[in-house]
This record gives sequence, C-alpha cells and structure tokens, in this order.
Amino acid sequence: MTDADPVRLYRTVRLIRRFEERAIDLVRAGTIVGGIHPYLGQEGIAAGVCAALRGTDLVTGTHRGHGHVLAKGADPARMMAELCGRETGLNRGRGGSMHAADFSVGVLGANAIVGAAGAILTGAVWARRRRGEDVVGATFFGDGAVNEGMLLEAFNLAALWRVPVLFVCENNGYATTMPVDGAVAGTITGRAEAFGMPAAVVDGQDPQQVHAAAAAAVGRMRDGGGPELVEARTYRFDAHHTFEHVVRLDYRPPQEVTAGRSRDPVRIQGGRLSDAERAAVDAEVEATLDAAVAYALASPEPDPAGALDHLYASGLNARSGGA
Amino acid sequence: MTDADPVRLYRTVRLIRRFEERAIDLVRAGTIVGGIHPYLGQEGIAAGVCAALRGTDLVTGTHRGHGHVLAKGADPARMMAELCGRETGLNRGRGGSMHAADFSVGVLGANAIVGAAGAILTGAVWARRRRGEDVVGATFFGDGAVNEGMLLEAFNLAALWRVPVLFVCENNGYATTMPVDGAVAGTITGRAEAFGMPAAVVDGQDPQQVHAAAAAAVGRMRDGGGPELVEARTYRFDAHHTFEHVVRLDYRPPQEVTAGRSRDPVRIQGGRLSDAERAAVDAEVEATLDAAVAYALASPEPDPAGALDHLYASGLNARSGGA
Amino acid sequence: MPRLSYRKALTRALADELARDERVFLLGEDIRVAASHVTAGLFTRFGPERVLDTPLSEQAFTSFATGAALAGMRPVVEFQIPSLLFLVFEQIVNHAHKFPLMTGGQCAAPVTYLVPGSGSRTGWAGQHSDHPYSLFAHVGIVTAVPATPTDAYGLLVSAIRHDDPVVVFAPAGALDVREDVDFAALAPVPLGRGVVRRAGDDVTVVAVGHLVHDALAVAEELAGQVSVEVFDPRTLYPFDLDGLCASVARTGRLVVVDDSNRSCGIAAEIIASIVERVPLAAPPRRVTRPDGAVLPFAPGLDRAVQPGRAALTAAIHLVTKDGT
Amino acid sequence: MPRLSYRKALTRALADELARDERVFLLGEDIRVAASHVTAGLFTRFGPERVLDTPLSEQAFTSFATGAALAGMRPVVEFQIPSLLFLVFEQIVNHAHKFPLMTGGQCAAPVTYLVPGSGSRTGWAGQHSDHPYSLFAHVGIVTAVPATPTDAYGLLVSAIRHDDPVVVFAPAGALDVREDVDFAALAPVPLGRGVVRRAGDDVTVVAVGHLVHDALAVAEELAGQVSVEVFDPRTLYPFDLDGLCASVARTGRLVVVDDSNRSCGIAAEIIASIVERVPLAAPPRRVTRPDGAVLPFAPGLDRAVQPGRAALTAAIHLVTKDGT
Ligand SMILES: Cc1ncc(C[n+]2csc(CCOP(=O)(O)OP(=O)(O)O)c2C)c(N)n1
Ligand SMILES: Cc1ncc(C[n+]2csc(CCOP(=O)(O)OP(=O)(O)O)c2C)c(N)n1
Ligand SMILES: [Mg+2]
Ligand SMILES: [Mg+2]
Repeated sequence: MTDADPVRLYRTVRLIRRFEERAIDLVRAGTIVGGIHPYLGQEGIAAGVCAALRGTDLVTGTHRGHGHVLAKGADPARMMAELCGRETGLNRGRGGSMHAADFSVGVLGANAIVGAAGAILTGAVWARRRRGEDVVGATFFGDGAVNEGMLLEAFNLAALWRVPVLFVCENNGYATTMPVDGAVAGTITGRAEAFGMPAAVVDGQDPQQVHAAAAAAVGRMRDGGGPELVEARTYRFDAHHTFEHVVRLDYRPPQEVTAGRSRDPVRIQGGRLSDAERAAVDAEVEATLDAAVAYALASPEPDPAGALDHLYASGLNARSGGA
Repeated sequence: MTDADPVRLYRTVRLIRRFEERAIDLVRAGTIVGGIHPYLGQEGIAAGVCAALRGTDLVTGTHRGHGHVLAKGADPARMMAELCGRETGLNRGRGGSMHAADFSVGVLGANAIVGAAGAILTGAVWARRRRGEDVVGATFFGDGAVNEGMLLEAFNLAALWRVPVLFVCENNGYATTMPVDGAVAGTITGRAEAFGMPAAVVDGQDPQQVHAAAAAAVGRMRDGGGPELVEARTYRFDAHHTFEHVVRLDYRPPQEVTAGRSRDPVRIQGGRLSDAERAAVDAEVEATLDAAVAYALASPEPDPAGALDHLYASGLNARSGGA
Repeated sequence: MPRLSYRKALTRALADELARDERVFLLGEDIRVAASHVTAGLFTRFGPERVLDTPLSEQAFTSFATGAALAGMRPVVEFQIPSLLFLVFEQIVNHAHKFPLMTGGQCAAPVTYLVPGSGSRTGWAGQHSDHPYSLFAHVGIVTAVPATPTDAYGLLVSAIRHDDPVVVFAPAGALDVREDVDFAALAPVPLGRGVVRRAGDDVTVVAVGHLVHDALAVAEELAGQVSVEVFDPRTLYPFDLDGLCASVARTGRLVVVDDSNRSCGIAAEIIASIVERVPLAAPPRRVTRPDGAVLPFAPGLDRAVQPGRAALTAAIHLVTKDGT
Repeated sequence: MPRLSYRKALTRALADELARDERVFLLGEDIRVAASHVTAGLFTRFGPERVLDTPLSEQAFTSFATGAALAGMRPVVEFQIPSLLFLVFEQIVNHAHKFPLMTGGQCAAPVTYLVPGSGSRTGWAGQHSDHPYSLFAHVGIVTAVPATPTDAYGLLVSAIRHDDPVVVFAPAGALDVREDVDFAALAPVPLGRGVVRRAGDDVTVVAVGHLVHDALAVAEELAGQVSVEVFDPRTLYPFDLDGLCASVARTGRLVVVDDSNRSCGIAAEIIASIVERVPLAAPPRRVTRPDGAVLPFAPGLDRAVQPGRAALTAAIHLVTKDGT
C-alpha cells in the first residue's frame, strides 16, 4: 500500500494546507470572489481516505471541498484557476469553489447542497460496477449532513443494494454555528448501524489512522462487502466560511478553538518525517503552489459570450433573456 | 384506564372492520369514487393506540387512514359522507379517503404522502405544549415510510427537542408490492434507536397488546419523556388499494395471505368478550353504520360553484381558469 | 391496423429502448409487478439489473439515477404520483439539470422522469392530482406531454435518447386513448416540435396533453361556425414557437387550453411569446386551472376546477366574436 | 431622518411581530447567532422558545412549521439559500398550501418563509443563485419580493399576519439598499398591491425586487428621450393587475424586467394578463434570465446571465421605437 507512504500522506496534507492558505490570501485580495469554506485542520481526512482509493474510484466532496478534490488527484493549478474563475479552471470557471469537479480523476464534484451527494455517488458507483468496472467510492459530508433525510435515504439504498461506498463523515463539531449535540440526536455511527452498515470512529487529525480505517473498509468493499461509514473526528481551524473573516460570529469558545488547533494533522504527519524529508516536501509543495497561483492569475477570464456554454449537454440552445 | 376496557377496544376494531367492509361495497357500487386503501386486518393498531390517547391529543394518519380517524373519535356518519364526497362529510367532501380530517377530535388528517405527516405532527404537538396544553401525539405510518428521509428527519427533530410523539409504524410486510426486506436495510426499531428513541415491537394483531405498549409509552411521555417508536407487526388482509380488486397484482404468496388472515384482531379481541357482549356491540355497530351509510347517501353533493371554497384561509380570491 | 393504447405505447417505448441500449435501465416503485401497468412484462424480459424496484426513497433514487447517468447510464425513473416531482424537485432542478454547466461540460445527466397518470385522477384528490409541467418548463428542463399513443411512444423514446434530463408527463386523461397504428412506423418524435392536429382558419387553439382531444372535439362541434386550428405543442420546453407562429400568423387569433395553474403557467408563456412576435386580431385567451388550484375530492368539484370543453368553447367565441 | 437598511428592516419587522404576537416564532439554521444578520439580537431578546436553531433538516423543520401553524402558531422559517426552497417544495406546496381546502376549511397554515439573499450572490455560483419566485406564483402561494427597506418591513409584517403561507424573497441585490425612514411611520404594506415608483407617459416598466432600482436608474438615464413609468408590483402573487392595467392603459406600452427564468416566469404572466385586458401600441417585451438559466461562477458570466440595465434600455427602445 504505497499510497499510505508517510511522505506521500504528508505531501497531501501539506499541499491542501498551503493551497487553502494561498486561497484565503486570494479571497482577501478580492481575486477569489464569493469566498471559500476553508478545509484547514481537516486535511488528514481527505488525504487518508483518498490514499486508500485508486484513480478510477469515485468521490464526491462538499462545500468545504478543496481537500477532497486535491487529494483525489486534481491538478492544483487548474483547481486554483477554477477558484479564480478562469477559463483554464477545472470547470472552465463555471463552478468555483463549491462545484469544483474533475471527472478525469474520479471527482464528481464538490457539492454546495449539504447531504445531496451521497445518493449521487451511490448511483455512479453502482453504474460503473454494472458496466464491469472494479470501482468503489467515497462520499464526504459533515456532521450537519447526517440530519438531512436525503443522505439517510442514501444510506439505506447503498446498504440495501450493497453498493461499495465509504460514507465519510467529517465531524468537525459544528454545522456552521450549530454544535453537533444541538443537532444530532443519538450518534452518527448509530445512524449508519441502523441501516446495517458497519461504522467506526477514527481520529481525523491523524492522516495515517484515517488511512488505515479507510483502507480496511475499502479492502472489505473490494472483496464484495457493502457500504461502510467512518466518522472522522476533527476540528475546523478557521471560519465556517471566509465571510467570518469580516463579520465575527460568536459560537466557539476561544479555549476550544485553541485546543482544537493544537492537534494539527500537518504537524502530526510531518512529525513522522525527518527534517530533510519534510523540508523537501515543503519546498516542492511551495513550488507547485507558486506555479498554481501564477497559472491561475495568468489565465484569461471566460468570455461572457459563452456564459451559457454547457447549459445543455444535448446542445439545446436556450432562449436568451433579452427583449 | 377505562379506555382499555376490552369491550370498548372490541367496539373500535369492530367498527373499523365493518366500516371498511361497507366502504368497499360502496366502492364496488361506484358511490365512493377513486377507491380506498382498506385497513382490514390492521384495526388493532389504531384502536389500541388511540385508546391510550385523550380527546385533546393529536394524531395523523396515512393513506390507509380510516381506522386512525375513526379510532380517534370522528363521527362514522360524517366520515362515510366524506368518502362519498358529500357536503356533510368531515371535510365537506373536499378531502376524501386520503385526506379525511377532524380537527375537533385531534385528527390532523389522513395524509396521502408517505412519510410526510411525522414532522407535521411533531410541530403541532410542540405548539400545543408551548401554549401550555398537556398534549401528546401519535403519528401512524407504514413500513414503507421508514425509508423516507423526511420521516427520519422528523425522528431526529422530535428526539432532539423531546417532543412527546409516539411514532407508530404499522409494519404490514409490504409497501404496495414491495416486501419489507427488499426495502428496509437494518431494522425499523433500529432506525428509531439511532436517534436515541426507545423502540419496541408489538403484536399488532392484538389490540390489547398494542394498547398496553402505547399506554406505557404515552405515560412516559406525559411524565416528560421524549418520543418513542412502536413497531406493530401486522398484516393487510385485503388489497393495497381497491384497484387491486379489479386488476390482479401478483406479489403475495397465497399461503402467506391465508396465514396472515388467520390472526384477526377482531376475532382476537372478540374472544375476550362473552357472546352476549359481543352480540350487543355488533348490533350497535351495525346500527351505527346503517345510519352512517344512510346519512351519507342522503346527503347532498357539494355545489360546484364552491369548488374553491377554503382554497385560501385568508379569504384570498383565486382568479378563475376561464377565459 | 392494430390498435395501440397510450399505456401500451409507453411500455413499448421502454421495451424497445431497453433492448436497443444496454445503458438504459428503469427504476421506481412497484415497477416489477407494474402497478401502473406501464412496465408490464419488462421485469420478466429484462431482469432485476434493468428493472429496479426501489424503496420509498424518492430523493435518494432520483439522485441515484443522476449519479448513474453521470457515470454513463440512461436511467428512466417512474413516479407513481405527479406530486412526487415536488419531493424530488431539488434533486432534478438543482443537481441533474445543473451538472453540465457547473462542471464546465465534463458530464451529462441523461435521465428520463416518467409520470404515468398526471393531472386529475378522479377521486384521488388534492395531493395526487397535480399537473406540474409548467414548473419544469420554467426551470428549463425538457418537458414533454404526449397526447396520443404514437407520440407517447415517440416522445418517450426521444426522451431516453436525449442527453439532458427530460420529464415526460402522461396525463391520466390520455392514458386510455387508443389509436390505429402501424407498429413498424412507430418512430422517435423530435423533442421541441409541435404539430397541427386539425387545420382551421379562424383561430388557433393550443391544447396541451389530454386536452388536445377536448380541443379536437370542440373544433368539430363548432365546425359550422368557426374554423378552428388545433395545435399540439407536444413538448412544452423547448417550445415549438416557429410552428405555432406560422399557425397564428394565418389565423390571427389565439386560445390556449392547459391543465396547469393559471399564473405563470405554460398558457401565459405561449401568449407572451406570441404577442412578442405576431400581431393578433383579438386579445388572446387562456383556459386553465384557476390560480393556486388544489383539486377537491368530490368528482363534481374536481371537474369544476379543471379546464373543460365549455370553457374552451366560450374562449373561442370570445376571441372570434368580432367576426373573422 | 434616520437611515434604514433593507436588512435591518427585516430584523425590525421580525422583532415587532415577535413582540406583538406570542404566536410568532422563528426557526431556521444559525438564526441564533444570526449568520444572515437578519435575526440579529432576536435570540437575546426573545429567547430559545421563540428563536429556534434547527438541525440541517429542511424538510422536517418546514413541516414542523406547518404543524405548529395548524395548531395555532405563526412560524417564520428562514432559509439560507434560495434553492433550499426546492428541497422543501413538497412540504410547502403539497402540504401547507393544501391543508385548508383539503380539510374543508378546518384549519389554516399561516407560515412565512423568508429567503434573505435570493438571486445571484456573486461568487456563490450555480446552486446558490436561484430566484425561484415564479414557481411560487405558479403554485399560488403568496409571494412577495420587496424592493425597498420600507416595503421589506411592511411586506414581512403583512406576511406574518397573513392567514396563508407566504414566501418573502429578499433579493441579494437589494439587501444593501438604504432609505431615509421615519420609524414611526413604518407600517404593514398590503399584500397584492403594487406601486408606481416613478410616473411616466410613454412606457410602463414593471420591475421586480432589486431590479426596481435598476429600472429607476434607466428611467432617469432616458429621461430626456422616453418618459418611463416604473411599476413595482411588490407582490407577485396575488398580482396587482388593476394597478398595472391603470398604468399601461395610460402608457400603452409594456416592458417587464424580472430576474427569474424566461419560460413561464412572472414576466410571461404579466404580459399575458395585460394583453388579455389592455390594447397595446407596440408588442410588449421582457428582460429576464435566459431559459433554464444556471448561474456560472465567474463574475463576468454570472452577470451576463442576469437581466441588466443595458438589456432593459434596449427593450424600452424597442417598444417605443415607433414613436410615442
Ligand atoms: C441542504 C443545505 N442546507 C443548508 C445549507 C447551508 N449550509 C452550507 S454549509 C452548512 C453547514 C454544514 O455543516 P456540516 O455538514 O457539519 O459541514 P461543515 O461545514 O462543518 O464542514 C450549511 C448550513 C446548504 N448548503 N445545504
Ligand atoms: C412519498 C410517497 N411515495 C409514494 C407514494 C405512493 N404510495 C402510496 S401508499 C404506498 C405504499 C406505502 O407503504 P407503507 O408505508 O408500508 O404503508 P401501507 O400501504 O403498507 O399501509 C406508496 C408507494 C406516496 N403516496 N407517497
Ligand atoms: Mg461540521
Ligand atoms: Mg406497509
């Protein structure tokens, strides 16, 4: 399982971390419009899970989706270009942060609607397998999403039809400002178990632990097992959304934030590398991101004349809104 | 607990049974238009649960809802008039079988959308209690409904906010033609427990057992307990809907039907009465239903000029559809 | 020639597409035993991998279909009740419809949503009698409402082959229509192309779905007095505006009869689109459900809320009253 | 006079109604800390029994509100994103709306659904930028789209006091509008009554929501050449047709500018309703989103898909080109 190679795992969490920090800078600079939902602090989950997947396996992400897209192998430069709304972006600048997708590496998209992606991924994995491909999938969602009926329906469908989907709950303690205890009656793992799905809690701050749990589940799924759930306990280091950088919302006690931030997946995984290894990765990541930002900024904005490109895959021409 | 009086329980199941049989005759005669979902075989559940409730308590029913409405105390004559689409019906002939409601006895309606009523009832009970009324509620639904996300969301909301709602699952083994094992991964009680809700299985064919379970739950809820679930195992004696009387759908093995019908709540409860008691109840029920049918048939049909009466409670006048 | 019923036409379309294209599969409630009759025989013929009975989880199975479509399949989802489309509105409108643009063209979501028995099914009352096609025309999802067995076949086939989501409404009021058909001649009917069902000179009546038959009946009845042209758009979105303009340009008068609610319904759209382009000799008229309609249970009330022949006749008289 | 912002006007309306009527309560996501700002201060003032933060269970809490309304309360439900209305479409349209008729008048469902920030919020892209008011006008749910702080206050108050469900859209494009206001004069604004925002003789421009401000700007710009009357309907359903007819009867020309999709949108409804009643001197025009619009992320694309001043100006020129 070379993908669990500590250096690679470190590279992924470091890449996501620095990508996010760069992206936040670009939000502040007004280059990225609309803001982002930073994944800071949660990098170990995307990294650990995606390291257990193959290129042909499928994933869906969330509104907090940059980590998922990057960890699954999307090009950071085209991802950054997407956030900057450029023609060279993964989605030709049509998607932005919450819809970034790269079907070529199995990313069916971040998704701006909480709880919506689970059933989509289930259908996609089922379809690929029906066509004879040995594919599994992972769908990421937050602790808030387990209160969405549509996700619970997806649990049932996947369990019933034994579709090999890893349901990855990123429990960062809050849905925006709502603490998990104020929203989730019972437990998150209990909700999976209710549908006959194995469920485990894992330390989301440790990329290797996440990877181990995901790899075990994926292994069982490839051997013909049904869906499973992993609840990765984590902490969001930054704002729910960058708008909180401007408008202060009061909902997390400062001590909690400090404690939460003290277990840093980048530091935890970095600690497993020698200083030299770490420095080499850091330098390489920095170079990659320098190039990514430069690429994004040098890329053209899309031509407004193509605003409705791809509205219909069939090529149907939509009537314009003008008189 | 006089309501658990065996004679009263028998009267209720007998009333529902004979009401349904009369209604089916009227469907065959073309008097009831659109058909019905017969509750035959499941009478013990509505009877047992509603006997544990007070007049001011609230219930919601299902598409298979006649039993719920009658057991909670609606007038059989006005109910029959409703099924016949008469101005004197509970809903002035505007609702019919699937929407029959009697707010005056706490029936917020049968409901034609599977899984939809749970959250509505939860809100209604919460509201009444916030206004200081000592009210609990019961919401009925089938085994098919536990696959609807909106119902599972309602489980969470009720559990979270500790709204005293008894979730009554009438598990008759099928959702239309879909056997429960083909649709429900895991268990029904497990789905309630996942939300931290106590859940019990009860023999739905025995009105007294249903009543005992419901009364115990309602007692806990009146003492400040949160919502609970009861799964009443039952069997639908007749068709999913009377259209099956005309078009045969092949999905239940004949032996299963025979076995299912052998445990008859009316006979089970009747067996607890002396012959004389039973005969007296039967005669009284028959007289009630003779009167109900006569009342319905003698009642006028609504005036088409009032087709949009009550469309808006505010009195807003809808524009007509004519030129 | 053999008689083909509307319902059997749908079945035949499904069977032909299942046979033709491995990527096509069906999912929905009770479709194995064909509770709606539409999938009759298909489970036996095509097996459980192609005909999937679902739990009552409309949102999940609708999105499951989206996911399967993104992964290369062509699902057909059957809904037992028109209002179930309300329940999955987000899944269709906010996901299936938006994926191609939002991903910058990385994918397509060719899903067909089939509603056999839309509109009033007498006696099914308020929550089962909606006709929400105008909602889909508003959001811009291809929306077909076939009136005849031939079109039911041809439009459903085209829907399945189409690369974007398509909703096919099969009005309850049309399900029992039968037609003499040369089976060999059954063919796809292009989406977005209407047809003149009856030629006339004085007024163009646009009728949707089952109301085409009412419009034809009214046209026959009025034959001596008014020469009525009946235009069946067949697809509401995209709408065959060129076809309709050609008709209205000749007749100079327009009546639309449509079984959805009045406000922002397809009748409003048709009128607006025409008056933007074609001068009329008299104000156009529409015959629709009332604003905000909820169908009451009692049959007399149910009928009173639906557009009918009398109202259509009155509308035709209104637009033609200043002579032709 | 003090300045009132649109957002604060909403807050004030909620506060006033919470204070006035014990039956009013709020529920929604993150409303305690007022993530959308609209409920700022209300949790502190009215407490957890009146200001309920919900789990992410839109369907359940929307129906919870229905149930509470049936039991005598007057809930206000805040939605963070316009497309969440798609997710609860069934709960609103098939339940809250239908209860009174289906029960034969046994109940009412006075729920207010508030969407602060509808339409494009630049940079929020495809799934967060819808403006689905025409859908609600179609199904017949009272639909208000206030353009100004005074109306935001007055329409929200009226919505809460109304005995049927009401959806209030607060367009993102209007949230930052400010107005000099005499606070004592703030009052309910009747639902279903439009207002002439600017008098003119040559053409009536109907503008919805934030577009009222664009229409006024365009009218100013054109002041020398064309005399533009700007009509703000304020409520889309019921629509103040009498008010608009009076305006159009004078000007004889009509342009509608509306931020929802073209097909079956409110612009189509307005045009259809007018041409049924008022003869026009030139074909009416509409400026809308395109058919089936999905808003792309990049700001230049996002803007290109929305109706704007240039398109409105062009439309005005078109309808007035044959002279006035
Ligand atoms: C269905 C839906 N409801 C509400 C929102 C608005 N919203 C976006 S993110 C979010 C919180 C999500 O919380 P969680 O699932 O825990 O994920 P996290 O943000 O913590 O990563 C909310 C309420 C949405 N996008 N979709
Ligand atoms: C949301 C929804 N989906 C589908 C239907 C169509 N339908 C009506 S009853 C029914 C089966 C319900 O099964 P169950 O919940 O077990 O209740 P039962 O009929 O067995 O009493 C179905 C599929 C519906 N009315 N509502
Ligand atoms: Mg969270
Ligand atoms: Mg059942």
